[in-house]
Amino acid sequence: MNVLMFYLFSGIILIFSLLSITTRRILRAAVYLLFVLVATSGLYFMLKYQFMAAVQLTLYAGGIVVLIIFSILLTHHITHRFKHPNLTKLLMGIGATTVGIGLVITTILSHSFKAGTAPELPVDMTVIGNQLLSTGKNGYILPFELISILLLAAMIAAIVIAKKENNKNSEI
Amino acid sequence: MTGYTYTIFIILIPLVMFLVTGLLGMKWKPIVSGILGTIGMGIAWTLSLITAGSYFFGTHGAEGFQAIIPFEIKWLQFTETLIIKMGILLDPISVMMLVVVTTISFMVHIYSLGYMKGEGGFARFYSFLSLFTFAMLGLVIATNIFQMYIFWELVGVSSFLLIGFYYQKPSAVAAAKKAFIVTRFADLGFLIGILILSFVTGTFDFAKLTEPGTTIFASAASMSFMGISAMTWAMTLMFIGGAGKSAMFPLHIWLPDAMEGPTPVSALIHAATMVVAGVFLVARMFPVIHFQAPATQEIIAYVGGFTSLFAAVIAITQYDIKRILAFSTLSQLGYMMLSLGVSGYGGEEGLGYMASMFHLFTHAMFKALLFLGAGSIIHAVHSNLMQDMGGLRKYLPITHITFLIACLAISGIPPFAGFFSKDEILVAALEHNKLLFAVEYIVAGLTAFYMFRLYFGVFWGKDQHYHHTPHESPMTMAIPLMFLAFMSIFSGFLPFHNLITSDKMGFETHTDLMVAIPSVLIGVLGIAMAWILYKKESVVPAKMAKSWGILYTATYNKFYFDEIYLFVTRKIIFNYISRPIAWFDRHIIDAFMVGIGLVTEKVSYQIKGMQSGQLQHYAFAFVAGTLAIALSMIYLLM
Amino acid sequence: MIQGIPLEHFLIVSTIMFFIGVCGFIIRRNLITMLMAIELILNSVNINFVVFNRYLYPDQLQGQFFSLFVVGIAAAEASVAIALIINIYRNMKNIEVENVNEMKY
Amino acid sequence: MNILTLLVLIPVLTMIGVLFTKDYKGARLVSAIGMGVELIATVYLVLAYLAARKTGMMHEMLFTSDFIWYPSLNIHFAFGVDGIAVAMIGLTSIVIFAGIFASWELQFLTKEFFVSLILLVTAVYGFFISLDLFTMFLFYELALIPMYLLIGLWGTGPKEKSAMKLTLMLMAGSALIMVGILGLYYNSAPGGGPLTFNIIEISKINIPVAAQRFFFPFAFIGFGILGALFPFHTWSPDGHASAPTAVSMLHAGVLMKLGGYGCFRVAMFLMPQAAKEMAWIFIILTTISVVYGAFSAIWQNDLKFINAYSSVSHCGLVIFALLMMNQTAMDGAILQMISHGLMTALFFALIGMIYGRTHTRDIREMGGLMKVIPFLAVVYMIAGFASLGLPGLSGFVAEMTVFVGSFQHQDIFHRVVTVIVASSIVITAVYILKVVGMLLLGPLKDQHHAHLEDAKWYEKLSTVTLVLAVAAIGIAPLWLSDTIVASLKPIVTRLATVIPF
Repeated sequence: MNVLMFYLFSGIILIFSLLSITTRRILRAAVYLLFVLVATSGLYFMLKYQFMAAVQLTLYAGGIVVLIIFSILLTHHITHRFKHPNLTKLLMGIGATTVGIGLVITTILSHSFKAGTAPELPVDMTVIGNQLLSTGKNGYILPFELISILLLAAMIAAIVIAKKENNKNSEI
Repeated sequence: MTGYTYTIFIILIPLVMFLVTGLLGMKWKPIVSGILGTIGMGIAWTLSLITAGSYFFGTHGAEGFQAIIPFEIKWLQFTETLIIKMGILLDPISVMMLVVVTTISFMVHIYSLGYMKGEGGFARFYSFLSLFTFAMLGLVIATNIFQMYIFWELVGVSSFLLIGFYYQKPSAVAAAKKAFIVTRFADLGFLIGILILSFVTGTFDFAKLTEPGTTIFASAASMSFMGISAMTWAMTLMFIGGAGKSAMFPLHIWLPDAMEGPTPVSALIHAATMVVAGVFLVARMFPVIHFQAPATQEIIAYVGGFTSLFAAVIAITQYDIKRILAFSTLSQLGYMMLSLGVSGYGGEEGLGYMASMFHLFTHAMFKALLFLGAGSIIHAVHSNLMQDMGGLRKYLPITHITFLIACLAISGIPPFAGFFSKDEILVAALEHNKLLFAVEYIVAGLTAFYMFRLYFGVFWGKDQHYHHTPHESPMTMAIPLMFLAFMSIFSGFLPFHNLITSDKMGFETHTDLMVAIPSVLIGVLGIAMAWILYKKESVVPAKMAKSWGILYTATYNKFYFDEIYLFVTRKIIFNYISRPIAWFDRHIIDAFMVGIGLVTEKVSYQIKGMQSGQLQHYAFAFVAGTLAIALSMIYLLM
Repeated sequence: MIQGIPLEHFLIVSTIMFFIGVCGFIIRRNLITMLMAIELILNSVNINFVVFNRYLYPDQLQGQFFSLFVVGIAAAEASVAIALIINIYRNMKNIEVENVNEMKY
Repeated sequence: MNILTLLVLIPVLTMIGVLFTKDYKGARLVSAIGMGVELIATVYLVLAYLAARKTGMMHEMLFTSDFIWYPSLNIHFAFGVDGIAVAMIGLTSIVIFAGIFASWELQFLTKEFFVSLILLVTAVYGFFISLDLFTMFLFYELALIPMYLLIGLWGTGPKEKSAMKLTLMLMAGSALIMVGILGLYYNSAPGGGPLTFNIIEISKINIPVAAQRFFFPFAFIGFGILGALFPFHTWSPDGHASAPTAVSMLHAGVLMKLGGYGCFRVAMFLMPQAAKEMAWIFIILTTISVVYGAFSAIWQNDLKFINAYSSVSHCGLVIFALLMMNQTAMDGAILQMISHGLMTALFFALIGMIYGRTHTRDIREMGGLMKVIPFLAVVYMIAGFASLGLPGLSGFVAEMTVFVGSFQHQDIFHRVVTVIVASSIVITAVYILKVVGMLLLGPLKDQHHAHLEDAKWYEKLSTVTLVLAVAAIGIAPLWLSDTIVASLKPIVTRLATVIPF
């Protein structure tokens, strides 16, 4: 069952990510991306990282994709179809992809990973909450706070960048 | 030995006069510089005469006249042994040259007071004259070959300055340049000769070089280059230096042009003193040349002989009176060189050496006289060309008489000075080389002919249309003429054979009638032909000229040597060496250097295009680069 | 840890996903789709973190936290990127990446 | 205070003083006073040096002092002079003194001009007194920067291009020098122990021969570029032609000597084996330099180009003589540096003055200037005579010492190149007389030149200073030659005693 589910999710991820970069309708691309993200969260569930999976669903699938769709709607007509990609770039992308996939996969396969033998740590909210806000060993208070500042900064930056300027030069 | 310390003043007085008149002369009235220079020269002349008197006629040992060095300082040290010194060397030839130089120079100083009167740059003229006299005196009393070279160069430059005295006249400037560059070229030979000689012997000193039985040449025997021994190279190269200064063929071309200078300068430099520097150099190095480089001595003899014939032939066809005298000087210098070339060493064998010095002395007197006389004529008629002259004996009596004396002296008519010295040369030539004797014999006749062609053409014939009646020169000009005429008559009786000999020992000479009578006869024959052809205005010379055709034209144009040299320098060196090099430098080497810069700029302009602004290109470059690094690290380096 | 699924399979999936993202970034003309490609890349990396954590070091949580932070940064990035895109759209009337080359050379 | 520190301090103080002046009159006055004081200090240095040698101080370097500057790399401010450095310092002081007066009338950004000029000269002093390779290199670089500004701002003609070319080529040279110096540094302790930049300490050990072979060409060509070594000389005609008078004087007179000085002090002295091995290559190059420069000069029409090519020829002779590696020839090389420095400075000063009057440097457009500006013309002739090696002026002494020295070699190769090089004196005579004949003699060519003013007092002061120096060396060369020879002894001994490869 688990095995089957893994291959199902994997198949969804691969197929829809491929579709998402090849489709000529932008809104479809966003939806395909959504499927990929959801399938990924499925993988997280299978790996028993429920919190991670939930974050993935809410933040990624719920937040970022919606943001992307909004911006698509702001900038495109629904019926807009892309032109075919530039041939040089296509060749470049496919070449780099093939070589890269080949290289990484051969490397992965030639390397023997040693599975950890330690007992699994239960990943419940208490553990995550404690670690996220602890200052001791395995504590992540500093990155946590930094991330919050970063998010604030990004928010302000996004507003500053995107807001209409008052001078004539930036009139649409 | 130290009794001659005062000789240093002979050198220093002209130097001081040069500095004083050169730096302050323009602030004074011109005549002050002239008088000052003349007085200084007079003192130097007196001192020279005193030196000569006490050197030649004072007491000296049984081993002949010894070289005396009354003064010497170290000037520059090259190596432990090679040291340039500045000093004074008194031996028979240098003392004789002291007398010659100061005498002629003094006479020219006096003469110029009249001749140069009213010319611009009077003070400059006198300061250059003093500079020249200083340099020439330094040359003759040099104690070592390098000191000689130093003054040799100074003489060259003062000659340049004096030839170019009328610096606003392009022909004078060109002549000055030519004189300097040709002699400079020859000096290069001199310099390399010195380098070889000093390397072989490890010394510059004449005393060591000319010492009889010296061993410093021991190492020379093993050295040779291109099959010719080192000493032959050295001496031949040095002779090239001497030939340049003495205007031997084929380096003679500057001397006729040098007549662009003021006439007193021609008399001083280009007749009596500087041009004999080459002869003096050969005489100075005579023992070395004779013993170490006999091949060079042969060359000297033949070059001398050829030059004398060559110049005499050209002299016949010229019309510029100063040029005739210049070619005559060449011819006489050829005599002197030839005489040294055929001379042996010691006693009677050294007759040629003695004769050469004797002729140098007498020639200085009568050639200076001829030039000063010519100056007097030019002063009177304001032209250099024979066509503009004629019948001048009525107007210029003193000049006429003195000129006649000089002509007789140079033609070798007894009892004038030239007869004795020329006779000795002919005897020396006869003893060693019949061919050269024959040449000199012919030249003696030619000399008489062209000198009297000049004499008759100028003083006889009919009057030309002069702008104003020619008048005799002032006393300042006449006195030197008379003095030199006196010397031209009587200097032949000086007992040179007792005083100036190759090994410093006197010997007895006797006039060889078998040589003397034919030589006088051919002289008289030459005079007679000139009398017939030029005494009266006649058409014969023109007809003769026409009948000789090309040969005459070639001779008149000095066998086109000027043109050949001009071709070589202008066309070949300037156009085909210098110009391509200049072009090469600008267009190849510099272009290459600039090219490096341009290529850098071009390449950077090109690769700038890679910064296309296309984000995806950058991304691809990033990914591809990462992959390439990863690949190379995994598969190549491991 | 999922019984019967070796670590390598996860890695292969994430690798392919990663390079699809790279490929998408290189070939797409539209800025927003490029942004999506970036999300794909980040996502594939997240999978790697999580999987390594689970398979190799099950007693720790670094991988998971790293993934969390990545998600957070991805959110920040997306918001700034979209702000930029909108600004570009305002100035250029489209969001073709090939037109955004003002700062070349 | 150490006299050497004073030598660098005086120009620095002068620079500061110039900064506080109000107008061009003040700037030039302060500069002149400063350089006058510098000249006096130099005279004092020369006297003190001679006196010290007389009392039997046999150290290689005198007046040494040493401050650590950057301990972790063992970089020092190490100062000291020997006879050669003293002679070069003397040259510098005379040239800059004359140079200040030659640019007396400059009124465009005068203050900045004098500051740059004096900065340049400070660097030159620093270079000559440094005993530490790094400090030496620092001063060398310091000298290049003001050069660019001086030519680019105050020059004439295509000044920016020339300045760029000159600076880039010299910078390329200094890149090579840096490689050479670092090579020396990292090989300065072959047996272990601390590395050093100090010239004297490096000279006491033998750098490994392989390292010498590798680094010698870098150091030698690097300095050679500044010394106008063929084929790296092409910056010289352009640079000199465009530079303002005082800069041409200083550049041709002193800066080009930095090259020659560096060639033997750094490259040859510290890497003797390699120097001996490779000398023949550079001898051929310099022989070409000498003859080629002279021939090129014949065909030029611009006065400054003629002089620049003549400098190529004469500086080629310097390096040629250095490579002969015997005492006499190297003595000649140093003499030639000084002699050429003085006379070329004189030339450029005169060219600047003539250009300032006629507004042309093309000899075809001038003629007969002797009548109009006799003082300048006579001095020009004296400079010309010095250049073509007239006895009594410095050129003769230097050239003869070089020729005699280089002829002391036994083998045919050295002899033949000596003869070829010696033949350049004839070519030199040709182009000098060509210029003198066209420019000064003959009838006045351009009637506009009929009422030119002859030299003013400051121009007279400038030229007479140089003429006196040229004549003093030419008339009494012995003391200078002896001083140089005494200081050359350790160098020559070291070159002579290296183990043959």
